[in-house]
Amino acid sequence: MSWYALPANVPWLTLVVLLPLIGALLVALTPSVAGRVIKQLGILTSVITLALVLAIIGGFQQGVGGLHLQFEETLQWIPLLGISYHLGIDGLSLFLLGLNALLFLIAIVVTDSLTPRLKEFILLLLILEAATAGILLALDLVLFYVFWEAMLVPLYFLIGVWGEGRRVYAAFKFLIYTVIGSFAMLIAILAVAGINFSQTGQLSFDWTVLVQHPAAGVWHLPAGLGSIGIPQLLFVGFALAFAIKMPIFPLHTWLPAAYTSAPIPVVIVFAGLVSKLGAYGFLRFNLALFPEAAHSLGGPLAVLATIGILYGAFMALAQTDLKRLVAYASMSHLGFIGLGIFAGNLLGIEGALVQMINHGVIIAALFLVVGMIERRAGTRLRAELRGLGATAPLFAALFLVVSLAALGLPGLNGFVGEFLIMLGAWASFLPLAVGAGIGVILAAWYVLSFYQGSTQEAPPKPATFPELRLVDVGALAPLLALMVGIGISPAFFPAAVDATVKALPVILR
Amino acid sequence: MDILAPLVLLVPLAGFLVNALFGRLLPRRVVGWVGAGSIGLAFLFALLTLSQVLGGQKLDQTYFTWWQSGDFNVPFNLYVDALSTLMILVITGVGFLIHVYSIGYMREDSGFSRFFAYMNLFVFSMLLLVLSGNLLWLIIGWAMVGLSSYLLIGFWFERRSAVLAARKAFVMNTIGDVGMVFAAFLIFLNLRVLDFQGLFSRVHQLPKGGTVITAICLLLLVGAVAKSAQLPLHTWLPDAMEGPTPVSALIHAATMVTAGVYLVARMHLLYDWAPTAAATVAVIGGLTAFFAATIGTSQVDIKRILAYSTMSQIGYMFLAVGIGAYTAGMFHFMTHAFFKALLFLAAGNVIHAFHDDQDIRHMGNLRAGLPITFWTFLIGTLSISGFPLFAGFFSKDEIIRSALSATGSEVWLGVLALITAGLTAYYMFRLFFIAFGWEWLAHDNRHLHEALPVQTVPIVILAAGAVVAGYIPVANFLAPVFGGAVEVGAGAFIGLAALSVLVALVGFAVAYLLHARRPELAVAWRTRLGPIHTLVEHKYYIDELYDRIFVRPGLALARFLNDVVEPRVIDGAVNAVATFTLLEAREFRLLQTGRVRSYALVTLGGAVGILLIVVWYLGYLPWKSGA
Amino acid sequence: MTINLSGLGIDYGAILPELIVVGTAIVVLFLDLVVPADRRGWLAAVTVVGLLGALAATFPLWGQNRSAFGDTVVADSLAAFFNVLLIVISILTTLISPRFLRALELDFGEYYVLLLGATAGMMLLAAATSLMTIFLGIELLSICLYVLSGFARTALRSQEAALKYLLLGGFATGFLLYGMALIYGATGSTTLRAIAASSTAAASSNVLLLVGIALLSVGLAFKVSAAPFHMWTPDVYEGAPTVVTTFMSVATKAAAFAAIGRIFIATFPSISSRWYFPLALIAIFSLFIGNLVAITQDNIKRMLAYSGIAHAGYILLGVLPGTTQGFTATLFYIAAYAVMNFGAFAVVTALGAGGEQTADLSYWRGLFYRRPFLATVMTIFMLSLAGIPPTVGFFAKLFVFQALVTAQIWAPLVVAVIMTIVSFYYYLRVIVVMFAQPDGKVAENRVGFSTSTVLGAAAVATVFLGFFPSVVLDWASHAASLHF
Amino acid sequence: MPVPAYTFLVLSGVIFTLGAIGFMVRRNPLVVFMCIELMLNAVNLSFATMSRYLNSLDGVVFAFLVITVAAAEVVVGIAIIVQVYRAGRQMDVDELDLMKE
Amino acid sequence: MVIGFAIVAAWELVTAVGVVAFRKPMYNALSLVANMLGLAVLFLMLNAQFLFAAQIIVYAGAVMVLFVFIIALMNPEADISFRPRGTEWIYGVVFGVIFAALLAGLLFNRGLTGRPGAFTPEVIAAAGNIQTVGTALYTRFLFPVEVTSVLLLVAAVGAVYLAMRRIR
Repeated sequence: MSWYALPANVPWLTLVVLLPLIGALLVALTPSVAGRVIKQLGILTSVITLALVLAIIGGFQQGVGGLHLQFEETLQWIPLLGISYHLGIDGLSLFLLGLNALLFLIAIVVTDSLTPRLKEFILLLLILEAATAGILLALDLVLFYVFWEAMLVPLYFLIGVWGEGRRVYAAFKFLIYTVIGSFAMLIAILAVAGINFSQTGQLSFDWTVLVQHPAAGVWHLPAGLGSIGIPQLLFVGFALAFAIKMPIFPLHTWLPAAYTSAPIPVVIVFAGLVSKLGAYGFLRFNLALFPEAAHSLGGPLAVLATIGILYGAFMALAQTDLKRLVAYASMSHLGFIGLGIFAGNLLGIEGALVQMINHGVIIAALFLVVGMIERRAGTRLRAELRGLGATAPLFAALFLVVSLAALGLPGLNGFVGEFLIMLGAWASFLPLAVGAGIGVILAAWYVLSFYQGSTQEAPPKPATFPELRLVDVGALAPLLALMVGIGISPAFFPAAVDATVKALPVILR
Repeated sequence: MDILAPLVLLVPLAGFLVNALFGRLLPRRVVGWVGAGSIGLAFLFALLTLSQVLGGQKLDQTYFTWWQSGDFNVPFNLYVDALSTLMILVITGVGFLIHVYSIGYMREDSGFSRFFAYMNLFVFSMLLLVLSGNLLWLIIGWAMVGLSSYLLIGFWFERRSAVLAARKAFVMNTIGDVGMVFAAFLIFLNLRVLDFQGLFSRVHQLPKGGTVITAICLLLLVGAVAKSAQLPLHTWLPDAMEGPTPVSALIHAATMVTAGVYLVARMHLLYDWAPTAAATVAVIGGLTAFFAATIGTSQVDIKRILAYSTMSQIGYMFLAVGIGAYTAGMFHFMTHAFFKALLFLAAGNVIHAFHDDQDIRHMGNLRAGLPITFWTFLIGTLSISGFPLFAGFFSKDEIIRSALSATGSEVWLGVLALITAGLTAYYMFRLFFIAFGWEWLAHDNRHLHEALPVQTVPIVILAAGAVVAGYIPVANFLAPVFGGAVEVGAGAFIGLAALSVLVALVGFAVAYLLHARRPELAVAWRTRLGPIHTLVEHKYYIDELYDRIFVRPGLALARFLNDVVEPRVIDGAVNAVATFTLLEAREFRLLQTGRVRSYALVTLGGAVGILLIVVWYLGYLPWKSGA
Repeated sequence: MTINLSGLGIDYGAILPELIVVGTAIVVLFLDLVVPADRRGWLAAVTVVGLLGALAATFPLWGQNRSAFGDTVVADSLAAFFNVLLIVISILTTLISPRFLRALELDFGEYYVLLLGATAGMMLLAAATSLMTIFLGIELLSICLYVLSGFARTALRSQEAALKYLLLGGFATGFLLYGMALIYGATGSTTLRAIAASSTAAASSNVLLLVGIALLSVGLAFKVSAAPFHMWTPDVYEGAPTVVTTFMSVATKAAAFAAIGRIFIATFPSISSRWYFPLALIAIFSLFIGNLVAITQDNIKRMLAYSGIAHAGYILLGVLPGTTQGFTATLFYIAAYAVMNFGAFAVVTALGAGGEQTADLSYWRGLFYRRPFLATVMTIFMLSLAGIPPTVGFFAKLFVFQALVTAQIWAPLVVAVIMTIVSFYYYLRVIVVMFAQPDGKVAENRVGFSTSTVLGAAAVATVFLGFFPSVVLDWASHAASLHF
Repeated sequence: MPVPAYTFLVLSGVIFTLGAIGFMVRRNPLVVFMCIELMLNAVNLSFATMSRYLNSLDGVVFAFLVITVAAAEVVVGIAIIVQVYRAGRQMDVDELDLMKE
Repeated sequence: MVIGFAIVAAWELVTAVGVVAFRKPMYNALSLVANMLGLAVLFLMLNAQFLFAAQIIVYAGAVMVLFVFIIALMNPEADISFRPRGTEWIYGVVFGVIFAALLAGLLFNRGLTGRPGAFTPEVIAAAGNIQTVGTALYTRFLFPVEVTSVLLLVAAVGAVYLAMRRIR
């Protein structure tokens, strides 16, 4: 299914990565006094990028080629080591790319023009967009790693410089966590290529090549400590990186700190997109490159994911700071995504895929709402917030829709993913599905106490909570549209994704 | 008809959209008539549907695909048969009347348009629920009625009690939703279908009474129980009375709460296939009926009394569908819709008249003040108490009869139902005598205002329904769905009728004695019953129980995780590593004394070390070299 | 008696670059007598011109294999690679020197003479193929650096650094020579070619040879400041005039590693099983000490000194496999390290004209708001040193790690990875400090044109090579193919 | 009967170590420097021995180079020491700890 | 021969200890001179007359004289700082002994494995020692010798720079 075919001789995907960088360059050349111009430049860039990505999504064709990769671009990069510049897009990355473009647009739109050093801020955001897009498009493991690490730097600065509270601590904690995972992955990447080299005599870091010969072998520990399957070992290497990024319990403690201290535009991207990249990595690399390892280790990871669902939910119940609350809610939802991935069957994986988009949309909206509350009410503490809906019914209404999507109300998008994921989980690990079900109930609990606690009951003082501005509505509108649209008719999603997921060499349970 | 069914759905949706988006801009009059009119229109379409169904048509039409991957194929399809037709008729019909009533009832309220938006949303969701042709969309409708109920319970969101009641209702319904979702999983994983046609055709592939089908039915039951406020998930319904009275009439009496009954009836093929589960339904129903009735006898809030009576009546319906008397269950659903809506609306008038005071002990002199309300309420009371020739009489009798005539263990349920009938008569007349006052014989010069015609007219219509609904041949109408109704001999009919009437009269008599004739006796009995009375009065302390078992431990666990586990255990481990590294670093740093001689010493030490390695290579050391 | 000069391999073409550098040194020495004190900038200019000449003379040597003067030196790709590297470093150093020296009132002609002398020594070391020339190369560069470290004659720290460097250097030279003597005794020759010929697999149990190699590696490890022979490094780096530190921190390491490559990989491949373990230990030690202690430093020069120790460890890792691939990684790493570390120290130099306290981290607080350019480039260098893409530092580590993985050398790899994570702490700390809100305004001297050009060039190179590492990698792989 | 080579080598080794020990025991920079010279002398002894017993000239030449270089180093070294002394510091290497840790 | 070696070796050890152990720097210097002279004798035994000459002229002659002058110039009085401070010196001695033991143990009774060259004493005697070495210096080892010259130059420059009192 595709509505039209894009001309083949244009490097579309490179453009996707390049456009934000060009925008960043322009921003860099603009004098920092011209704050308005800078912000408009940023918006313009991300709008063009979004348009381009939408064009690509429209031109994406179902079921082409062995792995269903499209718009592929391959160039020699470091021939000596078989490292190449290889971009491509398929069902796994297609809609995440769209989410990427959308969220960055929103993030820049909601950026306050009075932000100190706006220029650097926008600059870093655009660079970050390029990096994340690269992560989604890279098909060469080293190239992927480069983007993966390149993403760190802007995030680090955006939190460490523009953050609030213990921002340096938060940024640094996040960085160290991520780096630990990254290096585990780096070693695994090198080892994968090395093993492939010894097996096929071809030194290549190309995903499309490696995916065809899954690594095999056993590593005998010294002194008769038994032996470990090498695929399992490599799997863990990759898993560590992605599990930290997602994050999967118990590797999550960087998350509340980072989300809480990151400024709203950043946290929108951070929670909405970056966490999804971890899940994406699991699908793209762990499941595709090490099928049987994924099969043997999927269970424990699924358990961790479920623990994460419940843990996040309970933590969310206990929070007093809205931002922290949403942070843990996000963790709980990501548990669902993880559960779907490790359920290791078609529905689970597709559910996880659609849930990535949903979670991106929902969590971004939630943080937007938190931002609005904070800007208007001047506080984020639940104890001090009540009755905002009295003077801002529109805000309350939009907030309500967001909350309902967040608690997975059937008919909105959150339900689609959770239904499929739990169905997949039920087929693979029944008890975990039940645990997830409990998570859903808890979600209803904490989301409602979040929503009602802030918007309802009689306002403490004569209510002064101003109604939404146009820009706020504009920022929320696309997200709400997606919530309803995906909720009512998500059929387009499997139509685009099905073939890719089926093509992955995953051992289905 | 494949156009008609969607129309029935879309009109209320349109009404909702109009009122939700532009309600604040439109004049109240328009808002009201858009809200009520859309439902009326839907009712007309429903009537057209009825005509076609009577013509023997059925519908199972797919409109678009919801999800399609592998053999997981979920369409959006509508399914219309006699059952759903009956449902949509009641929903739109009663719903229309209640909407009209609301125009008058809510006229003062600031959230007028919001109210009608919510109401239309509810009607749309309810119609979606009953028209959906597959389980997934049924679940969607199921959750959306829950949502609209939540919205309407919390309609006056500046009241803390309303907010809490709404949250409670939503969370408990979510439990039910999860149960249904799990049921859907089991169905799909075992039968690979979710749409009703396929489901009903494949059900028999499963072993009869096997674990799977039983599990499916029980999980469905969880949903039904939660939605219909049956034991043990009933505690939300009384609190739900925080909502405006029309809401209580429409959602928490006439329609939504009976969705559980509809579900079981809709899935009757499955329940027939899982006797154990069916029995469970019956037991829950019977118990709830009795249990709620007992509570009803001790309450003083008019709406709460009605709420418990609703629970109890729905208990009857569950009992019916549980023992396989689906027709009887749906019949009672219909009659109940009429007289319970009637009772609530009338109660609404009373409450208004007493300026939102709901305590029946403060009421009185209603015959003079609110004659229409008075008489209609009396009709409703008679109907629900099952006095002969009133609607409730027929439907309730049919249930009791089928319960008693049922072979096997359900008989005691029949007896229980009979007793409950007496209790019903008692608490309803207790309400009537206390609230509407026996002293209408004496003189009470409180000055009360009868409600506007826009409110009274619907009540009168409903009263008519409460009388005549009993004569509608629902059994024959539903025959194509459930098979022919069981023919019972006249003798049995008369006998049972007499018995139940007798029971009802006893109830009436007791009520008359205690609350009309000699109230002091009531006081005496209350003291005599002491503990039992307090137990019943406090609804058997179930709310407190749940609070102790679930809510508080949950929050405690959350706080424990947040205050201890996260900072001390998980994060603590991480920080420990960091601290350790720093300490090590400091140690090494001290090596750098700044004195040349120590530097040379270290260098020489290194040299010695390397020489030792050489010695090791050459095998001069006790342990052998690797190389 | 007649002396037959043929067959002595007298080939001045092979050592032309070295000759030009030395010649320039002499020219500068005499110019210093005539150039007036306020025109010493000219000396820098002459130095640069001479170095450029040497650079030009280097290119013909690329791809050749001319061993000259009785196998004591060779002109091959490796030598050319290092010549280019060293000469470029030297040029850059010369460019950032005048302003710094003038600020500290140190602009004497001898500075350039000694700088050129050191450069010549390093180039010689990189081209040396005989124990004698290796020894002489090391001594030549060392003596120059001794004096340069103490070039600030009135600064106590500078003098102290010089003395420490001198004494410890002599101490290490003793070990180096002793090792050479034993190797000579074991093989009967001083040219690497002959040594390689006589050190076959059988030599792996030759005591004299092994002891010789052991002591030799002590001397070399001292020069590359690898633990536990690193003790001099922090003090000398801190005490020496920053511009000198800049030069020696990168150049000395590079040259010494050239010698290490020639000795271990080219000369003793047959007994690699013998030298692998000690070198691995040294590498691991360096990684540990360097990275850990760097965490605790508040003086940027000391911090960079320890980081230099750590990087010596990384570079040494590339030598461990003993393969061409490994040595390629080493060469790439050396080049990368040269660029980024030079840049980092150059920033310190640019600030350092302000005096001692400028090296203290507290002085760097909020630098971004006072000196955005310096802060930005410093950020790039720090990120590169930490090994975050897209910078050259990342690929340097990547290539080394890959060499280790291919050779299945796990233990050092694991240590390297863990310590790299540790290293993020202190590199990013600098960045954080620079971006923190400034406390109070600090008077600044402007950065000169040449300095900022050099810094800009280094930064650009750091990032450019982060995108296109192949440029250097291909040269490195060509230069790394050593054999006798 | 000729003296075997290793006796010379051992002798040089011992002298070398004595020099090293001196380096670590003495605090007067001049004496420390002398100890270095002692070490170099020991090395020279080995070179000469090798060259004699291997019948090759490399050793002698190497030793000659060492002597020359040592001389150069002494010149620079003494200059530096004098400089330090001039700067007003004691003749004690332990006092030179402005920079540490 | 052996006796001669033994005597000289003993002399060497004693003087070496003297270098380390005498309190007065002057004595250290003198014992170093003595040590160097002894070394020269050993060179003679090893048939390296050229080295013998160089050793006496360069070392014992030039270098040590320099040392003596400087000592005399700077602190004639006793080296107050003989008592080693701290505990390093103990470890130093210990490590030194271990090092020496290892070296001695490893070298003891080892033959030189290197391939003997052509310059047997007879050959050298035929051409004359100095001539042979000289020829070698300026033919085979031409390049190292040239480098040495550069080194000396640079050293001179450095030393002059450090030593001269020049104020800008």
